[in-house]
Amino acid sequence: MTEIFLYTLLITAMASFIGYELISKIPQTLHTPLMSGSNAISGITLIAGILIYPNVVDDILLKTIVLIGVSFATMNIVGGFSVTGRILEMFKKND
Amino acid sequence: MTEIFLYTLLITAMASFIGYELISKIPQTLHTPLMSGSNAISGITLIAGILIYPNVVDDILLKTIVLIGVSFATMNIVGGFSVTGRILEMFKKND
Amino acid sequence: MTESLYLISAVLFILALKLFSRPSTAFRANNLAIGGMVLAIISAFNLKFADYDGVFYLVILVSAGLGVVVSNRVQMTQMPELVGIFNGLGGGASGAIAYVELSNSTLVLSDFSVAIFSMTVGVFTFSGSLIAVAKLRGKLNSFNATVINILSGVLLGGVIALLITKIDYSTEYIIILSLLLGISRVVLIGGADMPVVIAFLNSLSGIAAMAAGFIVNSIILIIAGALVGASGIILTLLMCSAMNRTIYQVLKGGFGTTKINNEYAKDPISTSAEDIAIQLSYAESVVIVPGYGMAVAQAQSAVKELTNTLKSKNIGVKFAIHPVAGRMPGHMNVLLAEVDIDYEDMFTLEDINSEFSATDVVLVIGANDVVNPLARTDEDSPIYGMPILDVDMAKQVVVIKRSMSPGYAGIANPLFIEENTKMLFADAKEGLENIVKSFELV
Amino acid sequence: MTESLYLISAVLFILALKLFSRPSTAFRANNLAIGGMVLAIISAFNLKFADYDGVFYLVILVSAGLGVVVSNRVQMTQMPELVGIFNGLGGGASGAIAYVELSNSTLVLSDFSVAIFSMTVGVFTFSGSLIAVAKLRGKLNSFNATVINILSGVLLGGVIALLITKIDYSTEYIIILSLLLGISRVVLIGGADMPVVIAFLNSLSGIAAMAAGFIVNSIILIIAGALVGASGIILTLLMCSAMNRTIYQVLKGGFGTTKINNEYAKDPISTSAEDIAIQLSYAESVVIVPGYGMAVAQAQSAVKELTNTLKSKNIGVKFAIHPVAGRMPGHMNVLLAEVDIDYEDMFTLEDINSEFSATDVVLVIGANDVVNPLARTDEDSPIYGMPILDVDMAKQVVVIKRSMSPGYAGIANPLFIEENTKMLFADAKEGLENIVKSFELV
Ligand SMILES: NC(=O)c1ccc[n+]([C@@H]2O[C@H](COP(=O)([O-])OP(=O)(O)OC[C@H]3O[C@@H](n4cnc5c(N)ncnc54)[C@H](OP(=O)(O)O)[C@@H]3O)[C@@H](O)[C@H]2O)c1
Ligand SMILES: NC(=O)c1ccc[n+]([C@@H]2O[C@H](COP(=O)([O-])OP(=O)(O)OC[C@H]3O[C@@H](n4cnc5c(N)ncnc54)[C@H](OP(=O)(O)O)[C@@H]3O)[C@@H](O)[C@H]2O)c1
Repeated sequence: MTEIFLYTLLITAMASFIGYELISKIPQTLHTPLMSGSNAISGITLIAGILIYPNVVDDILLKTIVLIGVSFATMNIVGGFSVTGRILEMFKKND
Repeated sequence: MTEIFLYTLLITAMASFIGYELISKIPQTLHTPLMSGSNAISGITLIAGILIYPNVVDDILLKTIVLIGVSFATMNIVGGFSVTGRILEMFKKND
Repeated sequence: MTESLYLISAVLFILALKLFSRPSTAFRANNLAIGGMVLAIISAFNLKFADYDGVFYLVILVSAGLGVVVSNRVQMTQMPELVGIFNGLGGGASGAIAYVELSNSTLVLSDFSVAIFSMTVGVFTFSGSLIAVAKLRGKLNSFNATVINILSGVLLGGVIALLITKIDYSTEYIIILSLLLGISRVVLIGGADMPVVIAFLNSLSGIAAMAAGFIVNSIILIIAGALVGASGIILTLLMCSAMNRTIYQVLKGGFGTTKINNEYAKDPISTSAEDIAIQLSYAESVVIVPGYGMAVAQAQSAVKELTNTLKSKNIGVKFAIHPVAGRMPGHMNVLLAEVDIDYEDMFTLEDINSEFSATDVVLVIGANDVVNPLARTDEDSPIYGMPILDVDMAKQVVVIKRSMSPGYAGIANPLFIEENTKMLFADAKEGLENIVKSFELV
Repeated sequence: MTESLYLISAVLFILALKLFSRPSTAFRANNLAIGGMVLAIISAFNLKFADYDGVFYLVILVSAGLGVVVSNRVQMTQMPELVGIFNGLGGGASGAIAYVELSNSTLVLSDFSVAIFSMTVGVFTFSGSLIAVAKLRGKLNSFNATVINILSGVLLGGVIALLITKIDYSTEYIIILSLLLGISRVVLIGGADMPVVIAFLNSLSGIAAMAAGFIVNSIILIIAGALVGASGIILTLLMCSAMNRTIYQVLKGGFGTTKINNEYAKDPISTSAEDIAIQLSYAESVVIVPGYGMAVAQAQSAVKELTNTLKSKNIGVKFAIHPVAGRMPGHMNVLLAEVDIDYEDMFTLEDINSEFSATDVVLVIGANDVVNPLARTDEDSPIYGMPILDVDMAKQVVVIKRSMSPGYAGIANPLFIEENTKMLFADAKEGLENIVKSFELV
């Protein structure tokens, strides 16, 4: 096990813990936007698509598949954040 | 900046954040043992002493200084945890 | 240098979750998360924008445009479906990326297994989510549970067998099997359990992204994936505990399919919109309990009108919101917020249950299971033990729904035939509008 | 392999902090932290136990023994001093290790600066803590503020100048200057602000450990250091806000030294132990407010006896604990827990303040500033704005202290001359014992 792998494990554990702690504190009122917002974050796979795309441009099949992934992830991110924003705007008005 | 250094920074930030979140939730009743307990943890410098001791055994001055550090840290750790345990025992009795 | 932007990105995601804890700061939280995402994307390009061809940018642009259009068109009552669809897309993306990584022959074995894992989970999430959406829309019925259970077992066995015997060319098989597995698993679960399924799949899509992060060696994918994974799991467990069922019971499926004797011992007292208006005008405190029926009838504006009318007459109005009222957690809150009802007037089960006995009139709008007293009294009831809103403790109860038919759990609700309960049989929206109209005449 | 044990160690430390949030699980939390520490130590040895000579193990053994002995002998009232001493040791350890690292010529510049930082902070913590302890014990008075402020400025300037001009052999100078700096800084601060100072120095000792972690490249040092750093900062800020002062105001020093006109407009009503016993026996609800005087008089057992007596007569007893009552946060809670008073009977300021108006008798035992109504009413008072326990709202107040002399803030307390207040001038322990005795006669 390399040091970097151990650090990665540690970061994973800490991130899960932080997620658990913070999300437990979010009130019921905000659970719908929480769901749509965290959903948007899961589109982060786009990053993986960006990272591997340059390696596959010569293989038309793989390229297409990466593009499908990129497209899905982008819709997920943009649509998710945008609808979350729409919802939260409603809650903001009340202030 | 190497990757490992960046990871270290990230871990530092996450640990500070976790510390802040968790400690904010500790009730006033337990602030005294919290102080003595976290104090004990700060004796963790003992680890640094253990790590560098083998490199300095030939230099009597440096060796002595490390030993002083090790001694201080050990007292801090053992004494701190032990008095914290004593205090918390009192709170446990109440259950 | 740009590559290290992901550090800031991670911090932004975490801060976003922290600020999400209050309605007043949640909008800012969303913007922070967007900032984190943008930074992560920039960090991934690492200034090598020229390595990408026009098609790539075109795909991103068109997909982003599609995302914006869909998210702006969708009605708030359709949020469960929308989240389900986006979730499927997220899973599908992880599946696709993992597939491509698998074709990279230089993978070491540990990365190889992580990629297989990511692909399986991603594809499973994809197909499962789409079925969940179809079910939410009421386009599918539950199949025979046993047959499909056996089928899923066989499929799962097949995946494992392929994994063990023939690693090299089995990726396509695994994809197909994962797809089938997602379909067959979710198809078994009753329509109204879909929110739990979607939250669970959301968690899985986070985990798939996390796994993808291990393969392409990107810490920000891992962190974001872990955060989403935690979020999904918490929401799943929360819904389960609000229904007093275990996650296993929900995902096993078959709930709501058993037939129960649902005959009522006597007839309910039915009432008219005019009578309700009179009854309400004599009340000092009113609690409104919205349920799935309010969403179906799109009655939230009518609720707002009634609230305004009551408040103008100095009648106190509060909203009691059960954690699983409607079809996703927080569903009712969003619908009410949409029509500008203050979130300070919305109360959770724990906060309001002790107040019902001091309430003059409780108005139940298209809610059913969440106010069913059998959950407290009948040990044989499928919902026994589920925490409910104790509206039957109030002085008077008025229920607006179209018929005596049961809610999702498929069981009769003795609240409807209690002495202090009156029923208004109507579509929620029409019924409320009629009540408001009657007020003008009172 | 053993080297990777620190992963588990980090998880244990974090879990320990999480479990520390409830009195019932805090004992287990301490054991988890001990486990984490042991694992970290094993992980550091990395099975190379033979690389260490007898002296090394002997030092560890003897120091550990000393730690056990001291911690078992110390009285609970001396906890502030003990924490101060241990804190100084922790800082000293970091300072020593950093010094040794600095003599390692292969250090790169960034590590070199981190080592300088760790050494400065560690040594500063060491000397500052020892002064803080001396002050807590009342062995030092505040010096002339201006002179020492100038001196510290010169010292700080010296450190910086040495750092810039002559890096190679300046470490010893830096140590001396850091020592002086710690002394001169802390000496300026009033005795009762020492808890804030100690919490602040605790945070610093964590930060020094963290810095040491960056030098020896040990992630567990960094994590543990960060946790301690956060803990110290939170406690510091908490004490400051409970006193309505900023951390800057506290650390600047000089508080409590200005002379204020402390004459009382009239004489207090003094009472006797017998009268208090009678008064208490007619009460239905009693709230006890402990303060620093209870610790000084070691009166906690007497408090317990009185509580038992009252409870045996079906009189309700609660404890109202101000966040900065006594000489460290949670000080009163520990003393009361020591004599088996249930922590469920201890209430915080926010929880109890609304109850005083419905309380028959409030018994103030050696507390002063934390019940001074001037904090609410007198804008010119040094404690104006500090949240206090509103005991003056209660029907009757009884105060036990030895004289009319002021508390730490050095200001008169008009509570003592209010109409519904009676004073028992006595040592807290004796006074309480007399009250209990009188009860037997009532
Ligand atoms: N929210 C979540 O996160 C979640 C998650 C998992 C499961 N669930 C389940 O979903 C259910 C939620 O409870 P609930 O009380 O909100 O809903 P419910 O028990 O499903 O009942 C909804 C009621 O609304 C009425 N309705 C439907 N359309 C209407 C219309 N146009 N106008 C007026 N009334 C209408 C229906 O009666 P009529 O047909 O007679 O009108 C029905 O009885 C629970 O069983 C819960 O376990 C929720
Ligand atoms: N706890 C913390 O964390 C913390 C931190 C920073 C600052 N402080 C400061 O410490 C003070 C704490 O307030 P406090 O009300 O607990 O204490 P206080 O205001 O300092 O008053 C203590 C009182 O106890 C009396 N006393 C002393 N020895 C006694 C004995 N043997 N028997 C009976 N009475 C005795 C003294 O009066 P006599 O001499 O007349 O008996 C004195 O007025 C506040 O000013 C606070 O700002 C506390």
